[in-house]
Amino acid sequence: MTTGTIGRIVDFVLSPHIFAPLIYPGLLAATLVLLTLIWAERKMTAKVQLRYGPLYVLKPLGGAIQLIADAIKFMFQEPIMPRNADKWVFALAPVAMMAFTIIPFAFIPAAPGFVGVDVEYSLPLVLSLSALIPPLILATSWAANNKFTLLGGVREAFMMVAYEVSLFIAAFAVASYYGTLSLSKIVEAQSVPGIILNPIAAGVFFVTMLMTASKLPYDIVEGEQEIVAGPFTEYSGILYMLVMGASYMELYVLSLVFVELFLGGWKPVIPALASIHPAFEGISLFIKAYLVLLFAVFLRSVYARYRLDQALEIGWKKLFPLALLSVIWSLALLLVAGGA
Amino acid sequence: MFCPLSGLMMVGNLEEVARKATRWLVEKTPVRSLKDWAIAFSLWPVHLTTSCCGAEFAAASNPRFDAERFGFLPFISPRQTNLLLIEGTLTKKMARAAEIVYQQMPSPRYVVAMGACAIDGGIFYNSYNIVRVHELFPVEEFIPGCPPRPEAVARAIIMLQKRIREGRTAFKV
Amino acid sequence: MTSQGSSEPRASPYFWYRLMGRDEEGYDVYELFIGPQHPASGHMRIIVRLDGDIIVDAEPDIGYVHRTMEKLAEGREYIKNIPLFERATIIDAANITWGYVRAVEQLLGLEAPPRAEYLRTLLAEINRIASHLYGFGIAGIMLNHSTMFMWAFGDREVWVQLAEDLTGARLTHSYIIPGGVRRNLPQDFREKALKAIRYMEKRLQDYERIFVKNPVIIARYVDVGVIKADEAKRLGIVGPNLRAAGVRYDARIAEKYGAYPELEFEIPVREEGDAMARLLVRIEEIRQSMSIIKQILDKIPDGPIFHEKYYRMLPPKLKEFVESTGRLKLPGAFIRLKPEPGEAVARVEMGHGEVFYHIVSDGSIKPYRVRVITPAFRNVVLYRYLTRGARFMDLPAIYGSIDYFPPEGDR
Amino acid sequence: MAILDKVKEALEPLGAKVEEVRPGYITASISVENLKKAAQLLFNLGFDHVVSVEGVDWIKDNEIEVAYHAASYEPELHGVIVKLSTRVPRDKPELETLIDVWPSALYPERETWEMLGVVFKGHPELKRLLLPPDYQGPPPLRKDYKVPEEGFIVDLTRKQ
Repeated sequence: MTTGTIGRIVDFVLSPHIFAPLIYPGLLAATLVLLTLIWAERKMTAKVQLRYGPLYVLKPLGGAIQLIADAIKFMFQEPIMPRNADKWVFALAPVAMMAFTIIPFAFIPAAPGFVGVDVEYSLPLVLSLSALIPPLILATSWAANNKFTLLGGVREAFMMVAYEVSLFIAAFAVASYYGTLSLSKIVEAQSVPGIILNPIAAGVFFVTMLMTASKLPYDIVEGEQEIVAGPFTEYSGILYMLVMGASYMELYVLSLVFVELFLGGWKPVIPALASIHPAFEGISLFIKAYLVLLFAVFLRSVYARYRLDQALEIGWKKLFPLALLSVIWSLALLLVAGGA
Repeated sequence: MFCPLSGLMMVGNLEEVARKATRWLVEKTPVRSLKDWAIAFSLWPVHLTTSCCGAEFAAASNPRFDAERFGFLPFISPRQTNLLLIEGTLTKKMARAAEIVYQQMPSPRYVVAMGACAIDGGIFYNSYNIVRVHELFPVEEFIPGCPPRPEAVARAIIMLQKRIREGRTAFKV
Repeated sequence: MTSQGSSEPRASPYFWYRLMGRDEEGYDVYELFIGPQHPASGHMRIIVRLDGDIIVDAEPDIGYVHRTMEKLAEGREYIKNIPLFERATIIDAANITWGYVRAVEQLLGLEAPPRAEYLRTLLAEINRIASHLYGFGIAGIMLNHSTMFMWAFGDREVWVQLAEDLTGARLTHSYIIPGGVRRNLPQDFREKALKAIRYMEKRLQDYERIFVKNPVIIARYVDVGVIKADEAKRLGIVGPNLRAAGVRYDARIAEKYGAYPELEFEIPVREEGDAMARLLVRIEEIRQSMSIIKQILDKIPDGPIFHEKYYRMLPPKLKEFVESTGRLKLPGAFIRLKPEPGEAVARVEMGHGEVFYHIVSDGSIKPYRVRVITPAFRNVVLYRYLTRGARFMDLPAIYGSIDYFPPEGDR
Repeated sequence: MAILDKVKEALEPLGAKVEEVRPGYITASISVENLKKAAQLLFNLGFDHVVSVEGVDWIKDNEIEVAYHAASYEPELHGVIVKLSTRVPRDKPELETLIDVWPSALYPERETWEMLGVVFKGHPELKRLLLPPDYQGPPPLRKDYKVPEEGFIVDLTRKQ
């Protein structure tokens, strides 16, 4: 054990209460995800489209720091406040949005026993915190006082009620099988990955995850071909960076939850790795979540956008019954297997 | 800028000092060159197709020419972009739109005029409905040609990047 | 001087409703100005009036690229108008100038030699494919399908390159001139064209896999923007939009120009009249154009590429140059073409539809009046017709499917 | 040619001058009063759409010729264009709109109004189409409209 002031600082930083929200899986890792994921998205899309994608900004690494350049540009760009906007809401909603995507990291366990705030109800807590973002999007759309943002806000309101219900039910279908609402306990109890036990819930959760983060084919809220950038039309500079980042962060949070619910969480694919060093468990969670993210953004190069009414129909007529079915499936499994 | 301490402390105009300090910091070499580097590799043009050179502009981002290599990403709303590409003839009706779009863009913003028509009217030089681009905007680069090939667009991007990094742009804050 | 300033525009936003016999009362509308700066507006503005999510009326506000071509054409010599009209549809330059050249040839009483007609047809078909691919790309990006946009624009380069090999210019060929064409067929053109056709056939299957059979595209396109044959006829629609509505009309068979009477091809027609049908008609037309190109390469006759009358004017040295390089140098007298007084009309099928020229000549070296009606201008009425009652998110789908090119509509 | 005879038969009672100037191009000039009747007759013959509506400014005669180019989608009328034209005085160019007969004339008529100042009575939306909404000055396609040799210096409403 290290001693002295430095030792205490290191211990303090490495303690889960600080390390989890600030470094991993929290802010620092999330920023890394943000910076690399958008680049990876652009590169993947470019690959499908027979192009190079970002390149010359750092040629040896295939333009890997493109997002850093974009971020710095946004930082030094003039932030425009529209004259008719509600100034406080307009400026603070993106900040709050970012905050609500970061807070869940305190409750998401990153390794066995390694969690910022260990609560029994971490699953509903994380989901509810991410459910706070749509109202903030509504707030931005209202504050910007623009016709396109208003339409985007209405779309978000419609979409929210369509996906949020199915998202929660699918998550609780899994929780009811394991008999706990704590993410860490769910992971501990998972001897077989949840995606095999309850594929319906996994499917519903994944699709609603795409809807939540408004990724293709459900990027209806930001439907640029109809309503420019939806609720974010008026944002510029650093505020736009925040709102754009928030949707990716939300996707990251939900993909962490997805991995913990359905892909065995931090348990490495090769179980022997875990015994080498406990850090491998955290890395394993990260890699799994990153692969889920990559798959989610890869859909961009395959699908077009659904129409609003079609997406609502999918939400209510397909996903909602499927989510209910997944609950029944879980209960049936409980009956057959006699509990996990 | 709002400064909570200006009433309390006897240091003169704190707001002014803060602004000066910020400006001094931003203008200094490391920050400034970082900023210029970032802007140069993140030129996002706005979706304003003014005329038929738009066909070649679209071709500039297709797989054969792929302008995204330069970090050049056509983006959706003028609020998030920093480059206005005038693609060919600017008619009077369109000039008004271009003017509004330019004013909606956040600073720093650059204008590149594409095609002979944007330079001096080109084949339509004596039409009653066209506008010279340089009378409206501070143009950084003119791309000659009717229409310019996509390679010429790529060259203009590289030249503009160079100008930004050398601090020789026509746009002044 | 005129009554223009004083005449009261009796416009109503629901005009189209009245014409269709609808009631204009009872709509609570939300007005949205889409364009000219908008990711999906192109160079035009669409004034959309929404009742909830339903479009009550979408009024196209065109003219943002109005470059006064008809007026400029009155002040230029006949030959100088070719590059001018080319700029109206820069993505389909051969077809749009061919109509003008046909009208001028009628006025001059000229006829191009057969080889020239074949070469014109060849370039026209290459241009048609490129134009359709451009439309595909736009249709893809309108639904946020960026892969389709990139693929179509990337594959368009193949045909643009072919056209460049043939004519020397990427887009603005100025290849078709009164009395013939400007260049002969390059030597290795046949191999290149056949290679391009083989490549394109493979790519069309890829398109089908990623775009046409994509469940999202099917959901967005089937039964969207439906127009039936009798309505299409009434509104004077042209091109693939007309044929997708079940009307078998194509200026290539109606007018029998170029080498088309000697070639075998089908006019794809579909009955559904929705956005999907328009897409499928275009895909089929690309296939037909490729078959036409193959036939041309097989059948093309030998002979001069330019009319005797003007070819004879060339000095012997230039003649030698033309013979050896296959590149035509125009005789100096050519600039002062002087047709008889009279008028002529010509129609040519472009990628987007039928282009119409009416030239009135007063016997001088400049046309007295040139009227050009482009397919886009005739299709602009579709915005009002197709979007009525559609959902707001259908607007870009419809826009993409009717393949509207604003500079062409505005001239 | 049979179609020429049919057109002659239909329009000559109305005082039209029908001739075939080129193969497949029939011109018929008629007085303003009979224009609509003639259009209806042509429509009944199968000419179901107009390709173009246009004006030609014959400044020497002090008249504007308004021409409708009618064509058909029917296979038997392929390749035939009938120009139905009439002449109106330059200082008072007024005639009745034909969009009731041919709805496809909607936009071309509007453009002709804008470009030549021909007023189509009964047309529901004679407003600016291609030119800027605040365009001042004579209709540009008239012959006495002088195209400047050099470009305009444009006075935009530019707020400083």
